[in-house]
Amino acid sequence: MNTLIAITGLGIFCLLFEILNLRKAIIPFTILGLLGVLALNFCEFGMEQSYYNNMITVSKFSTAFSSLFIILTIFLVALSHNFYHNHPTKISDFVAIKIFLLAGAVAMVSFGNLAMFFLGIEILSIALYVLAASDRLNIKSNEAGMKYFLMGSFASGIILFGICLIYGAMGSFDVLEISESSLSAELPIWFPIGMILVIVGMLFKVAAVPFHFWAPDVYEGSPALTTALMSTLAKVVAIATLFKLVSGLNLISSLENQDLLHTFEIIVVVLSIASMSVGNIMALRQVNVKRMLAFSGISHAGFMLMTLLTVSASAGVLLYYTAAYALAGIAAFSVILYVCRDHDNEDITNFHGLGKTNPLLAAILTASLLSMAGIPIFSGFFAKLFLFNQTIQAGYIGLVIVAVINSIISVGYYFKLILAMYSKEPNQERTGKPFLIYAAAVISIALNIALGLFPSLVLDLLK
Amino acid sequence: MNVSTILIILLIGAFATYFSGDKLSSKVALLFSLAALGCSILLLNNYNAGENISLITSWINQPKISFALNADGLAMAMVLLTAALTPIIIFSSFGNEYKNAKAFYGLILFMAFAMTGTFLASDGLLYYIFWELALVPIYFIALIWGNGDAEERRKAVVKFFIYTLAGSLFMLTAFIYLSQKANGSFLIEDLYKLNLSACEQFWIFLAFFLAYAIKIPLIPFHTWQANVYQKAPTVGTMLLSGIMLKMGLYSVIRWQLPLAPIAAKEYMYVFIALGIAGVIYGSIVALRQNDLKKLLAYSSLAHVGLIAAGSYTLTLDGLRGAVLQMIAHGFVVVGLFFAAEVIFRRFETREIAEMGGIRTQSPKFTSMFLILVLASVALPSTFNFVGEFTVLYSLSQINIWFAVLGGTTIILGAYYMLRMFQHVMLGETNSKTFADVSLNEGISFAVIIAVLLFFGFYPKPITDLITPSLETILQVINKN
Amino acid sequence: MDTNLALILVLTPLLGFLVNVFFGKSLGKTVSGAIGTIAVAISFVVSLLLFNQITSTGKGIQVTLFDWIQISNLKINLGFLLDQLSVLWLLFVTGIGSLIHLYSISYMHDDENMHKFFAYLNLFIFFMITLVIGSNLLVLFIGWEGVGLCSYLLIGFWHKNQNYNDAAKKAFIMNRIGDLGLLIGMFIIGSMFSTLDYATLQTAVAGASDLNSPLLSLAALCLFIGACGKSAQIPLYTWLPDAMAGPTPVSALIHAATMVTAGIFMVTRLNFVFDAAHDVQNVIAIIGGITSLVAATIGLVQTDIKKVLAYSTVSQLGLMFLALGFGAYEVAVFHVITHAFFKACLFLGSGSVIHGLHGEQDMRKMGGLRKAMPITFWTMLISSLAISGVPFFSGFFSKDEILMTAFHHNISLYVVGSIASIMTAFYMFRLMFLTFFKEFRGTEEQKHHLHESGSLITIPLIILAILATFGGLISLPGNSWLNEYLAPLFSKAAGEEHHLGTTEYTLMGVAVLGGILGILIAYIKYFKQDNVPESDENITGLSKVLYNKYYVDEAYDAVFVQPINSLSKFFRDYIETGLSALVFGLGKVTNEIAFQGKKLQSGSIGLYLFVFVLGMCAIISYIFLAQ
Amino acid sequence: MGNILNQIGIENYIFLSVVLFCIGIFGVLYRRNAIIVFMSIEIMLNAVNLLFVAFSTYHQDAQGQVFVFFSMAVAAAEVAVGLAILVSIFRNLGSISIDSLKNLKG
Repeated sequence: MNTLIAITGLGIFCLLFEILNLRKAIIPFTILGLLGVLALNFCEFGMEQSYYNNMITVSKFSTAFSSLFIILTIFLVALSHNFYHNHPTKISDFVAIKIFLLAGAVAMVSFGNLAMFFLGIEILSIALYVLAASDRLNIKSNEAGMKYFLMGSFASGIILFGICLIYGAMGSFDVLEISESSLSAELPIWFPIGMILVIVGMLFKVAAVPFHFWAPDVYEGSPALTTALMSTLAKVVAIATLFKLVSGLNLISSLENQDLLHTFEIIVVVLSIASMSVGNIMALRQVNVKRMLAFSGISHAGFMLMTLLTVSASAGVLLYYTAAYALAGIAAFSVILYVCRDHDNEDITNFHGLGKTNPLLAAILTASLLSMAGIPIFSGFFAKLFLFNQTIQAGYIGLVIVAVINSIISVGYYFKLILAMYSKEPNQERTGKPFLIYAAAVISIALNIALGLFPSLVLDLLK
Repeated sequence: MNVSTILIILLIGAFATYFSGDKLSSKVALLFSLAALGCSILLLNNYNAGENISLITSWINQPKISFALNADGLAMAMVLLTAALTPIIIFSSFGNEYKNAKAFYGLILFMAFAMTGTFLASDGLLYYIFWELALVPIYFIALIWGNGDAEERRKAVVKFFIYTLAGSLFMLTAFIYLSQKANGSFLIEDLYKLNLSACEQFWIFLAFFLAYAIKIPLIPFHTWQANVYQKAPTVGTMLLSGIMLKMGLYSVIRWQLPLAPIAAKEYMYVFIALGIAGVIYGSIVALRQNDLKKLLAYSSLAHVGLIAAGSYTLTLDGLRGAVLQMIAHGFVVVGLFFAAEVIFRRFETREIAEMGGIRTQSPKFTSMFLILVLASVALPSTFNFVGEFTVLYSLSQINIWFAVLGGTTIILGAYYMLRMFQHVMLGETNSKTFADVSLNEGISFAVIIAVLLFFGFYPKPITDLITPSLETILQVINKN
Repeated sequence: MDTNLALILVLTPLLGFLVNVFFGKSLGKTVSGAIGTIAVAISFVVSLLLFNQITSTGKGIQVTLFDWIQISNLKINLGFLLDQLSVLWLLFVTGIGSLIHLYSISYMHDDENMHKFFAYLNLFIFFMITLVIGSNLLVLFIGWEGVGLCSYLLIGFWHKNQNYNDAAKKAFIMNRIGDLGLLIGMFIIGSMFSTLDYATLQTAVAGASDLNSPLLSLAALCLFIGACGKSAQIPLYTWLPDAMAGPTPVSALIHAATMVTAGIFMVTRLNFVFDAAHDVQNVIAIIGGITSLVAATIGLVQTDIKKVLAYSTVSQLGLMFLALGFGAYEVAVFHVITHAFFKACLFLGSGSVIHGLHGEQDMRKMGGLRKAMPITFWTMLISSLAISGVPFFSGFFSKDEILMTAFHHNISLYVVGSIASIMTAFYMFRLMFLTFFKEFRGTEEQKHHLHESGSLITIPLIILAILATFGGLISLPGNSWLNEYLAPLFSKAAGEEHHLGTTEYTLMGVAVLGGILGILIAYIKYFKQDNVPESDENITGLSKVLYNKYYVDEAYDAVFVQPINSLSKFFRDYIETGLSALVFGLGKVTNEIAFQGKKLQSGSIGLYLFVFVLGMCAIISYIFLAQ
Repeated sequence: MGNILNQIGIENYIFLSVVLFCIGIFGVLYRRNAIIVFMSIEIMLNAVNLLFVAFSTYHQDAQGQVFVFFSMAVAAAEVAVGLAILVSIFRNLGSISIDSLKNLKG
């Protein structure tokens, strides 16, 4: 709770700083502030309580994920220094928006009431619409914003309708009440429909097939930093929220009562297989790195969806997977930001010979890609491992085999980038070593590897 | 002091090499690899003295993954092979100039680290991690420092990586499944204890087989081999053929057979036949290769076919012969590829057609090369003969025809190797001048040859080292 | 003591080899030659000592050095067995060996790589000794392949000529075919009796309940295939004539006197195995007979002096196997020894001739050398008489024994053998007449340089000629020292002593007459009518077939070599590419799917939303259907 | 209040709003003018709001109606952002047809 308030306060401070002409101080201050918030959040860890007659409930789950979000936001804010250096007047707005977005994110994982949940989503989405379209003179950015906005609000409509049906069935928005009464037999048919609608809405946010079409276009069109935010923070938030929904409303057991569980599982399996396959295969032929990462994000969404099959056990796994994925993503995007800062596109050709010009960055990008591909000691590997382990335990060996085949395919396009960096001749010289970008890249990849070396740290948090 | 010391030395060595800069890196790398060698010899003494040199510390609680390094005789033998070959390989590269040498040598040491880990790991997952780790450095070595047309190379290397990764991911799935059965533990002894149904074992066996058949490689999974061997820098080829390929064979003995004994017994004939088919196929394809490195690649395809056949016999002789042959082949193949490199340094070509008439100009090199050739065709009194004889004998115990067909290797092998030797070394004096081996090159050759001849007459130390652990593995295989 | 003796025996040649390899160049030709010769001479002396010891004690010496290869059910150690047979072999291997070394000092003096030559020769002696004195089959196998290697090195000694290299390669590979047979034989024996050690094996075989078991016969057959490879019997004989590409001393030492007799040695060594497999013995006899005849017929028309000798060697070896086939091992051994004497002498003589003519080997360009090189002439004449079986020369006794044995067992093979020996007599004297009589047919300046070779060449010739003359004494029909000496080796009473009855004398007579007949024909054809073989192109009819060795090489090439090569090409060009295309194909397919998929991602919001709604409806309807 | 629901069953309200919602959806699917698409989305939201009110009456509890206010506010905010984006698109493209937004694809 305090976290949420603190974050919001921080956002307002950012705006104030602009007014007080402390533009220089904004980013350092925000980072410090966020670190403070992080500390605060850590203090809240482990204490289960709810605020505002259960509008917000703080739980291990929520705090753990909130800390992840905050860390990601720190990186993103750090990166925005160089990203917005040529329109300084807007920097406070952008940072502030990011902070508010974080607030929305935190609200989404710590909601105790569907109203809070809805508000969270909307805060996040609206902030994202703005960021996506933020480069207003660039037609691509406009298009991305528009697409995202239209489809996003459409999805929110669906979610809203779902919430409404749930409310209709349960007569309450309170998660606890709903979950209790959802166990009772003979529920009106529109309760499952409502749930499905909400889940579909969330699947849209996660960008799972077949609700994924927006992702590549929006990722490509939006400014690189926004893409970074979407593909790391936004995706993680969405999947976490989806997970919390399914577990919090203990959907599984209620579906069991109406013997719909099997149906639900089939749906999840199909969706996750579809997501990872489509994501990976489509990524093979992409030349734009952001677009490629969008598809890879879709496939990762497919992987993450597997956790919904073992909701009771796999919160930790999901946390680990998301952390691994997001950290790798941050590292990758910081390199992309550096490489493509004075290009209008993010094509692979920009990366030619990076291994010669900037060995460190090339190594970092390689590492993050290897992590996404799931090569050992990078946490990506362990994430996949634990995920598969869970899923095989639940007896979905076929699904795991499909996942394995997918990870093989994924190597194909991750390595396209690595090849470009190491086996092509540099086509430009890259000057300057912006400290913040390097720092962000190094720290994030270091965290990623640390996670790989000591997985228990994160994995056992939510036991 | 336990086996982890070797790993630590190698890992530190890798970084030290990288940070020592391009000038020094090669020396530093050599230094550390020699340190690792010394350390492993020390450990061997401790092991023979009966000390416990293995190490188990819990790493991840849930699923239960522990950092377990267990050095029994077999593992020690393979570790020694790695530790002995690495300095030779590094030293053999001294004649060449590599751009960005620090990374190059760093990667070599790192690969040695990963491979040593693979041999030592006694926890399924740890083993898998090392197994995958070994893949990454060789990928970059082949990609960046390789030779030939860049586009071709890219294709070959990526194919190699994806292909091998594909195999090993199925192995990973198998491991996870096994650990489920062993309620969450990946420790090898827990996995050994499992009693799986024949059907389960069949699938497990298949998953492992895919991983190993691609890595070793057995036909028809070998298509990556020749290209990569040809495209990779010779050092990389040596690492691949000398050590990495042994990882697969070692794993067959250590993991595949004991974990799925019923399946192994059930389908023994199929896999022996596959191995022997590899022998014949490899030898025949090797006959008409114009590229020296490709020819050697196919010859090693033939040899590993025989080794694999030997280990699938599930007899003590078969396993023992296989291990002996693995070690012998490791040395001889490194020597042969080095010979190819020596020629390349002088003639800038690997086309056999452009060679010939070298003997008159370089007696020393000729005799060394000839000895290596003879060793690789398993002339008695070379180490390879001991291995090959044992393997063939074990095959004959299964079915005499296996021995006959497998034995064709001594005819076909002689055919293509001597044919190669004739066209590379003999004939009218070559127009291009060929300087005889330099001191460095000579040393590398001398070491290899010394090893081959010594163990050719006195393999007892190695046999005594490996036999007990092989017997325990056989007990696991025959436990039910 | 014995161990040390054995080690000296084995290691001195090895030492000589090493010295010559590492320092030969710097030592200079004569010295390195001397070193090589002395090394072998020492072994010879040691062998004499051992011989002496054996004859006195009458029992073999077993020396075990250390474990070599461990296999679950049989333990193979590196050990030596010095008994009657091996010491006998040692005597003539090292003896003739040292003579030929001596000879080579002069013969190879013009060659720049003389030190290498001696190094190889010493290495050969080393391996040959190992082969002979090995105490089990695997040690024998070391020597077995080792001598093969040395013959490879020495045939291809003049390595600038690729034809020579081809010959060397051919020799090695054909030997290897035999070696595979030998290996398989070892495997079978090993798994049957779980030992490869001669002594234990003998007792095991003796103790074995069912002899003549098919498995044992199979083993024997495989071993015999090995012998075929080494001793140039049909079908693996074609390498020997080609092996004449090597320097003449090599042909004398390796391809006439010693290495090629390894097969006979091995069969004799394992006589108990072959005795237990009668059908195989018949096979051996038949193969031997046929080989002797075929080789002899080819020998009739060859014009290269060394080729003639080569084919005569093959045919003589055939005779020996004939004897082996009848279980008359001591007879075979006897012929091995005498043959070693006169054939070595003949080769060295031919070498001296070639030396005198500066490398000319075609008999059509010789003649009339009698006056120019008398010693060579006389020594070669003696040896030719010996090989033709003219009475009281060594060859007479040994060949006669073989034919007698054949007569007692199988008349038809006896006939074959006799015809072969008649032909032998013919072509040997054809050689003599063409080379030494009439007047010289070579170029003028060759004629100008004609001279007798130096003493280093002639002395060995003389010694060998003497041996060729009196070598027969060691086993006179009736009372044979050799049979006595070898008796302990053989299970059965040393060769059923056929006391000289009338049949024996008639047989001798027939043999002698045959020999004389052959000589006479040669005399008439090449001395009286002094006609010279035509030059290659206008050879016709049967003689053309013979001259081209029945086209066996061509046949082998067409049946084995070509198919394998084309198969290899096929594999390389189609299977390999096909397989890799298969792997790449998977990637291509996925890429193609991706390419199609990109079309779906059309960028139109309408479509996106439509799919969105579609998916939603699908899920909901699925739920309903499920209910 | 309750008696209204007795006269007209809750189902009818649900049907009505579902119909409205679907109208909204189809509007989004088939209209190409961005403004109209916005309006269709608004219709969807309002359909939901209607249903909220109906349910809150049905359950005799105010939360539903409170929620309506939330959703209205949110919708307003959304539309504000949307229109802003639309404006900049119109500046750059001179068209507000969503068919003109097809540069990002593949």
